[in-house]
Amino acid sequence: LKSKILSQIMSTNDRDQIIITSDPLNVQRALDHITIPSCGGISIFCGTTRDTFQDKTVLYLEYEAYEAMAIKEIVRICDDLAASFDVRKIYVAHRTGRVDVCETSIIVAASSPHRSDAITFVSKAVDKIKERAPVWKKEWYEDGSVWKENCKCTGPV
Amino acid sequence: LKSKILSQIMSTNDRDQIIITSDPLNVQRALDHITIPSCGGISIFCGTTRDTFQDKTVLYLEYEAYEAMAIKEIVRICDDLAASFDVRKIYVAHRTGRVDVCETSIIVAASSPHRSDAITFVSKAVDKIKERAPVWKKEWYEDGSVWKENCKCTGPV
Amino acid sequence: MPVVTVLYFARCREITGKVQEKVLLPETVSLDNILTELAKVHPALETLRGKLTVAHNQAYLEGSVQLQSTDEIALIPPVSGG
Amino acid sequence: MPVVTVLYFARCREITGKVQEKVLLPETVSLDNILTELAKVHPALETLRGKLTVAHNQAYLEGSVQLQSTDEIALIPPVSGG
Repeated sequence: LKSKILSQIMSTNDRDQIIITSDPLNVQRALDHITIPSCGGISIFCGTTRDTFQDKTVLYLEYEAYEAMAIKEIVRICDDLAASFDVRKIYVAHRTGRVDVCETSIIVAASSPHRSDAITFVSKAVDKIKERAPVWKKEWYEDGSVWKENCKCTGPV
Repeated sequence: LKSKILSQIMSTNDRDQIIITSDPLNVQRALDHITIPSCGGISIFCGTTRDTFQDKTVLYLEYEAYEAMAIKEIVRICDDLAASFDVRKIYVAHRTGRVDVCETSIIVAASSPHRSDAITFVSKAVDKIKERAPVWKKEWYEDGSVWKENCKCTGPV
Repeated sequence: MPVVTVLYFARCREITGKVQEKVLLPETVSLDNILTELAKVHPALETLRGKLTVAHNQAYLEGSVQLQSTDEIALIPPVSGG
Repeated sequence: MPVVTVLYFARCREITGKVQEKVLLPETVSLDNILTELAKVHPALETLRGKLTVAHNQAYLEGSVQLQSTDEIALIPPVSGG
């Protein structure tokens, strides 16, 4: 019998639920956490696997994470942004392992009393996570695979 | 036996699903419509009933709509914005009747190949719908109710 | 002069006590005269002067329009959807 | 000189064939010398020079740091999460 490795790491407090997991992601879980009486605006972003990259057919993506650091980095990003935007609840989930076409690799969601804070927070949080979280995506085609790079910048090392 | 009036009006095409309904709204229906292989970014906004307005306790909201015109106005808003943003699928649902605290009054969702279009489209669509859709919200407190106004501007008539 | 369907919503509905009715209106109406015409039937609508806009056949009215009896007019109080 | 846990991810993992190992490193490491030190163990890591960053105890390394044997170092190839 072949075993399947399931891994999950979570960081929670009153405000945040941040999870890195090999399980499929679920928007309802985000909604259950962020829907509260003091908030009138909820913003949710989902990143899903596309079936094409330029002209190549993508079969699926595979995500690898430095989980212990990724969770800390995402917490840092959320804390930084929450200092500038009045979000009362935050939910971030990132999937690891294989993510098929149309499946969700990341959910970033937040709620605020008035919509503008949640909307801007979520957009900036996605940008920052893609820039800084130690997570890597491998794109699989019929004829091979490629490690993707979010930023075409060189590293200091 | 007291009858409950259920009303629903919908506008659909390949790209859009736009609905005004007295039924509870459901984010999964938005996701089911907008998740497609060509799109990697999904943005969702939900407006929910808050339990306070300034210092008053809000018991619930009640929405009334000029349904035949509201659906057309929302279609117009989506068509206008879709000319500037590469969104491939659009879902808008607005609830009428009583919407209790934490329940959803509006869902605006869209998907695009890259995230920026969906995120900006949704944010602008919410702004435009709140500005133009012939829908009215009555806020109910313990001691009375008030018709709310999104824009403190005067009308031409 | 056409007899046109007029719809009332929110505060207008509360003031007039009606959701809709048929009203005899001038052949040409505009943002300038429509409230005056409807206030002839429902004087209390005057309390909303300066706060309303108008829809004709389910689109916001700008300027003036030639009415037909199959048309639909609606008074639009300040909206608060979304 | 401390023996420190070094973690390899993505392309680094494929190149070294390892997810982690203990490596004898200088007491002080910085962005300037860390790759040279690790390339002594895995010369093929040189092919990634100019593309990597470094984490020390699960935070991005800026400048230099005094290592202890309980520390964790990771080479960070260009990220692509989200």
